[in-house]
Amino acid sequence: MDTLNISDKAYSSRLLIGTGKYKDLTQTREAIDASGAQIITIAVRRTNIGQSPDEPNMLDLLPPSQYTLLPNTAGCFTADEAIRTLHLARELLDGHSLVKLEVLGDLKTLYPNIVETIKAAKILVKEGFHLMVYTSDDPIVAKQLEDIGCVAIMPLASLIGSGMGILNPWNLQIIINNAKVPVIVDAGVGTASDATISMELGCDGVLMNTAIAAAKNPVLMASAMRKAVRAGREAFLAGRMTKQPYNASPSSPINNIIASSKNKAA
Amino acid sequence: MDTLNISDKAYSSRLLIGTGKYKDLTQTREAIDASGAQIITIAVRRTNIGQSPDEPNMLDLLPPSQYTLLPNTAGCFTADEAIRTLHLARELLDGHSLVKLEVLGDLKTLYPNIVETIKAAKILVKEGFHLMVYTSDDPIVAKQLEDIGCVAIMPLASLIGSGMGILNPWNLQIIINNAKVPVIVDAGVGTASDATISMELGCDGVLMNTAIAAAKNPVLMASAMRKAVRAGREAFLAGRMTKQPYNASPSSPINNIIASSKNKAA
Amino acid sequence: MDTLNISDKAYSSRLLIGTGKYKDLTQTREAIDASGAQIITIAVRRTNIGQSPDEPNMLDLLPPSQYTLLPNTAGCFTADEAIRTLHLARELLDGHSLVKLEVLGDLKTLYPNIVETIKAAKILVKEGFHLMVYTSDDPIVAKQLEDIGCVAIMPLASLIGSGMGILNPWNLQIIINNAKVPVIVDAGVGTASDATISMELGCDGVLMNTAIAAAKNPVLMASAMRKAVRAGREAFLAGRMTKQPYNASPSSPINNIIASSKNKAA
Amino acid sequence: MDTLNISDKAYSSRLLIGTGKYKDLTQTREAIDASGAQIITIAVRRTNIGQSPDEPNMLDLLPPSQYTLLPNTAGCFTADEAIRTLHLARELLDGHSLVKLEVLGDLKTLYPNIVETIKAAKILVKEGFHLMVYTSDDPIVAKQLEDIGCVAIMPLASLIGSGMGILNPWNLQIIINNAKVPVIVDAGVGTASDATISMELGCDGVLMNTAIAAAKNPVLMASAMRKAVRAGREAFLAGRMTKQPYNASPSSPINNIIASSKNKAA
Amino acid sequence: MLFKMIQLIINGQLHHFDTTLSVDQLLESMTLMNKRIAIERNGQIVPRSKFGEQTLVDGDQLEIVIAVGGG
Amino acid sequence: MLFKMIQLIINGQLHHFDTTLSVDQLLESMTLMNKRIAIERNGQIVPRSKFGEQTLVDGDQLEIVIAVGGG
Amino acid sequence: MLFKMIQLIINGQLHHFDTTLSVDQLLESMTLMNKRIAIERNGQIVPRSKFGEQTLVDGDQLEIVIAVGGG
Amino acid sequence: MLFKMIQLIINGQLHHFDTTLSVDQLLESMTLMNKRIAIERNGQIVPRSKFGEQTLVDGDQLEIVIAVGGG
Repeated sequence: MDTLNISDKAYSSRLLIGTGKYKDLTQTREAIDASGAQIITIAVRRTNIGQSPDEPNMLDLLPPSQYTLLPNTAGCFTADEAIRTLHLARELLDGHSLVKLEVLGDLKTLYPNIVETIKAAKILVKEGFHLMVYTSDDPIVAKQLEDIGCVAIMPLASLIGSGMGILNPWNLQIIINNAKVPVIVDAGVGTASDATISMELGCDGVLMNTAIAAAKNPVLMASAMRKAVRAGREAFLAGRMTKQPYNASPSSPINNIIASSKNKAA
Repeated sequence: MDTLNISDKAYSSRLLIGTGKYKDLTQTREAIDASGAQIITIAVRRTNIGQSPDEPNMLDLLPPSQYTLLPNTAGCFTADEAIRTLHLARELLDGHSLVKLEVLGDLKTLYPNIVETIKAAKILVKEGFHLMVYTSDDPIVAKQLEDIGCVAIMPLASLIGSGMGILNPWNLQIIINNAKVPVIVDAGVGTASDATISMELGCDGVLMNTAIAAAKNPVLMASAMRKAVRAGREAFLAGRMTKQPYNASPSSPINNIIASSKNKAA
Repeated sequence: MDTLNISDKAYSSRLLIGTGKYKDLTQTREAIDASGAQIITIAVRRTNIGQSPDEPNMLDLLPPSQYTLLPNTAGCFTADEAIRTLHLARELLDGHSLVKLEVLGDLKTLYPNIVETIKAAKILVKEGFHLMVYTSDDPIVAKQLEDIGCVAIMPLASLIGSGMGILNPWNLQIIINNAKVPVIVDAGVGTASDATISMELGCDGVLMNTAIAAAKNPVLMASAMRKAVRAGREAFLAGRMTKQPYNASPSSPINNIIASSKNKAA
Repeated sequence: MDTLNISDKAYSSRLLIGTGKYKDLTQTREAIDASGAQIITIAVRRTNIGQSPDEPNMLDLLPPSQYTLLPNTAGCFTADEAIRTLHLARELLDGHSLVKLEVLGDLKTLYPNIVETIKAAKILVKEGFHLMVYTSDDPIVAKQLEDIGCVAIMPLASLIGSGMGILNPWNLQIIINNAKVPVIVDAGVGTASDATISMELGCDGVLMNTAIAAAKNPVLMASAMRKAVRAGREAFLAGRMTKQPYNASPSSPINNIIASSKNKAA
Repeated sequence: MLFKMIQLIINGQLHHFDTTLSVDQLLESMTLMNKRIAIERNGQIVPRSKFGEQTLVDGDQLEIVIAVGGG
Repeated sequence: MLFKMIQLIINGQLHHFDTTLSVDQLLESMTLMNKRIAIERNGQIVPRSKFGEQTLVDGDQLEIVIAVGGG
Repeated sequence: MLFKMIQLIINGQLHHFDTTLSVDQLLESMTLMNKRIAIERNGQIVPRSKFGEQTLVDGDQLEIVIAVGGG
Repeated sequence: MLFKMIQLIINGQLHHFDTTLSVDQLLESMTLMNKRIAIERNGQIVPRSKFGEQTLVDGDQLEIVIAVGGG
C-alpha cells in the first residue's frame, strides 16, 4: 500500500494539518475529520495565569491513539528558544520525540532563519528528537538538514499564511530528487490545486493550516484538500502525458471521416 | 445536491471523458469506471468494408441506461461536414440530440474554426440538436454561441492533446462570469492539477481524453482526475483564502511565547 | 537594415503608439518624441458643436511628412460603424488608406468581435483600404484576416488598457509562425518587459498607448519602451541561449582551481 | 544623474558581465564593448606550467583605467578555498579589494552554500575586502550578508548558466525592499526581457555571462542586454501603470462616436 | 432480357453490383445486417425503417458509419 | 413669398435653420470653415470639393468629425 | 521564627508568596493541578514526577505551558 | 661539498630542482618572469616585492595563478 513513512510509522494520509486560526474547537475537530489528516501540528504557549480552569484543552481533542501530534516551535527566532520550546513539548507529551522545528527570520515574512535552524537541528538530533524541519527551498540547505539527521524536510511553497502556492517548483523538484527522507511542502498552499501540484512534483506530503482555516467554509475546504492531495499523488504515480506546446494531437481517428474536400487535402 | 445540469438532465459527475487512444476496449472500460464519468464522447467514422463482422463495438460498451453518449464532429473542418456527421450520429443513436460540435481550423493545431462553428451551430440548433460546443477562449464568441442556443460552452484550455493546461485563465474567467449555461473546459488538460484549477476558476465541468489515455497508467490517472475535479469543485464552493504576496500570517499564536529577547522586541 | 515594412513603406522604429489619455498635447508631443515612434494612431470623433474654434488640433501635431497617421475605429461595435468611420477618416486625411480596423465585442472587455471584424475587413479591403487589424490571439482568425488581405495582423496581448502583458505567448507564437505579413502586438502591454518579450517571440512590432500615457512619468516610459522594443528585437535576432531548467553551467573554468579536497572530489 | 554606486564609486552602466565561455579574446572584447559594461568579472586559475609564454592575457584586455575588474571565487566549495583565492586575486591585482564572493554547494546546481558563504564573508570583510556576494533568494540570508558588511547583495534569478530567468520575483522583491546596499541579480538571466524584468522589480543592476556568451550572436545579444537593462531601469523610474486583470480601458474617447444603436445603448 | 450492372460509391470507394438491390440487401452482402450503423445516401439520411424499401440505383453515393472511440 | 424653415440632425442633435443652405454656409455658421473636418451626409461622404455645391435639405442627417487623440 | 516572603517570575510576571512552596503547591494555588502542562524552572525542565519534591526558592523563573492550536 | 636536490609541489604537481632557488629564479625557469601572476607559498601569499628574497626550500607547496575569463 502507498503510505507516507516517517520515523518507522506508516501513514495512509499524506495531508498534514495545523490547528490554528479556527473559530473554535468544534470547527477544528470537523476540519480535522474532513481532511482525514493523521499528523496534526500544535503549538506550545504559556498558560494564562488565572484563566478559567475548565477551558477546553487542545490535547483532549486529539487522542494520541488516533493522531500523531506534531508540536512546533512557531514564534521562535533563535535556536535557543526553539530548543527550550521542544524540551517543554516533549515533557508535555510524555516523552514524545517527533516534532516540527521552525526557527523564523523575522515577523513580517516568517521566512526561516537557516543558520539558526541548522544550529538547533544539530543539537536536537543529538538529543534524540525526530525532526520534521521547516526550511526554505534552498536545495543545499535541504540536503544539509537531511545529513544532520532530520526525518523529514519541509520546504515552504511560499510565505506562511500567504496562500501564494508554489513560487519556485524548480527548486522544489531539485530538493525532491536529492532527498532520501520524505519531502513535505509546508506553508504557502492557498487552495486545492496548490496541494495537487505539490504532490504531482513528487512531494511525499503537504502540511497546511491557513488554506483550510481561512477558507470561507473551512470544513468543505478540508474535504477538498483531502481529495486534492490524493489526486496529486495518484497523478504522480500514474505518470502524466508529455506536454506538446505547439502541436495538437487528435483524440478521435483522423481517417475514415465522411467525404469532404478540405480534410482529404489535409 | 450539487449537480451538473445539461439539457434538463442532472449529473453528479463533473468529469466528462473521451474514448479515443486507449490500448483496447478493456482499458477504455476500466478508465471510464475509474473516472466515474457519466457523459462519454464518441466519434463517428466510416465502417471499414470487409472488416471482421464480430469486432467489438464501442456502443455495446456504453449502455445508454448507464451513460450519456456524446457523439462529436472531430475531424470536421467545415460546417457542412459537421452537420452531416451529426445527422448520421443522431440516426446511429436513435434520435439522440445531445452532441458535441467541433469544427476545426487546421490539422496542425486543431484550433476551432470559429466562423464555421457559428455557422453550423445556427443551423443545428434550428434542427433541434442540443449542442455542447467546442470553442476558443474568446469571451465574445462564447457569448454568441450561448445566444445561438448552445446548451454548454466548451472553451479549450490549450490545444487538443497538448496537455499544456490552462494557458489563459483570465479569458476563461470572463467566459464563466458571463455564461448562463454550463462552461466546460474541453481540450488541453494534461494532469490532475489542470482539472482542479479549471474547477476552482468556476467551470461547471472538465472534458478530457488524452490526459487519461496517454498517461503511463491510464486507469490510475482516471481515478486521479475523478478526485481532482471534485477537489476543485469543493475548493470553489468552499471559497479560498485571499492571497497575501508579501506578508506572512502566522498559524500559531504570536503571543504567550516563552521568554526571549528577540521576539519580545518583534 | 532591419526595418518594419508595411504597405511598401519601411520604418526603422518597431514601436507604434497611440495619442489618447495624455494630460495635454504637449505631453503627447514629448512622449511621441521620446518613443521614436513613426506610426501614430488617432481616433475620429464628432466635433463638439460650439466648441472654441481655435482649440488645438491633433493633426497639426503630426505632420504627415514626419509621421504615418493611423486612424482607428475604436468605439465601433459593428462592421457598419467601422466602415463609415474609416470613410470619414479617409476623407479627413485626404485619401489616406492605411488604417487600423477594430470592431469591439463589448464595452467592458473591448475584446474584438471577430465575426464583425472579418465582415468589415472583406468590404474595406475591396474598397482599397490597407488594414492593420486588431484581433484576438486566435491563430485561425489571424490567418483568415491575412488571407482577406490585411497588411498587418495585430493580436491583443491582453485586454485593451489592462496592462496585463502577454497572457498567451503560445498562441502568439503560432500566429507569428504562420504569418507572411507583419504581426504587431496591440493592446495589453503594461511595462517595458512586456514589449521586450513580444519582440523576443518574433513579433514585428508593438502598438501601445495606455502603458505610456498612464505611467507616472509618461515621457520617461516612452523612452523605456523605445529601448525595450529594440532590446527585444536584437535579442530575437541574436538568438537566445537554450534553457536548462535543472542543470547549472559554470561561466568560469572548472579546472585549474587551487588545491582543495572538496572540489577535487566533485 | 542616475548611477549605480558601489564602494564609493559611481557607474553609469547597471549591466555587469563575465568574461567566460567566449570563442576568443576578440569576441570577449567586442561583447564587452557592445554591452557598455564597466564592471567585468574574471576568474583566478593556476597557470599551466609550460604554456606558451606569449599567450594573450585577460588582464591586458581590461585596463583598470577603463574597467573595474571583479575577480570571483567561482569553483570554490568551501570558505577556505574562497578566502585563499581572493588573497591571490588581491595580490594579482595589486591590492584591489572589490571582489565577488561565491561559495558553491555542489557541481550539479552551483547553488550557493549559504553557511560557507556567511563564514567566508565574516572573515573577508574583517580583512578589508569589499564583497559583492553571490547568494540565494533567501531574504533573511540576504539581510545577514548585508549586516556582515557586504557592499552588494547578488541573489540568483535561477541556476548559474541555466537561462531560466527570474524564478521567484516575490523573494527578490522582498530582498530589494529590505536592502540598503545595491541588489544585483546574478545568474540565471537568459535573454533581454529577463534583464528588463529584474530592473523593473527595482534591482540596482544585473550581472550575466552565459546569456551573452552562449547566444548565437554574442555581440548582438550584448547590445540587446545594454538596452534591456536601461529599458527596465527607466520603466522602474517612470512608474508603470496598474494592472487591470478583467476590465479594459479604452485609449480612445468613448463619447462623440458617430451614430449607431449598439454603442449608444452601451 | 438485357443484363444490367450498377455502380455504387460506398465510403468513397467504387463498388459494382450485377443487379439493383435494396439497402437491406447491400448490408446483407457486407455482413453489416443488424449492426449498429447509420447510412447517408446522396447526402440524405436513410432511416433504418426504410432499409427494406429503398432500392439503390446506379451512381448512388453512400456513407455507412459506426461509432468509434473518440474525444 | 412663403417662409420656409428646415431641420438638420447634426452629430445626433436637432438644429433649425430658417433657410436652406450649402455645406459651406453651415460650416461658416458653425465657425468650422477651413477646419480639418470630414462630413457624412445621410450615410454618404461629402467630398470637401463639393462643400460649395451641395445644398442641405430638410431632414438631412450629418456627421461632422475631427481627429482626436486615440490608441 | 522569622517570617520569610519569596518572589517567583512565572511566565514573565512577578508573583509574591508568603512562604516557600513546592511545584505541586504552586499549581494547586493556580488551579492548574492535574492540567496538561509542562514546566521549565530556570531553563531546566521539571519532570512531572518531581512536582512534589522540588521546592521553589526566591527568584526562580518558571515557564508553565500548555498545548494550543497552531500550524 | 655535498650535492643537494629539492622537491617543490607547484600547482599540485611534483617538480625537482638540483639546487635551492629564489621565487625569481623559479619564475625565470618557468618563463613566467614579469607575467601577471600571483603566488601562494604554503598557504601564504608571496608579495611580488619578495620574489627576489624568498628562497624556496624542499617540500614547499606553491600555487601560481593568473587571471582568466570567468563569470
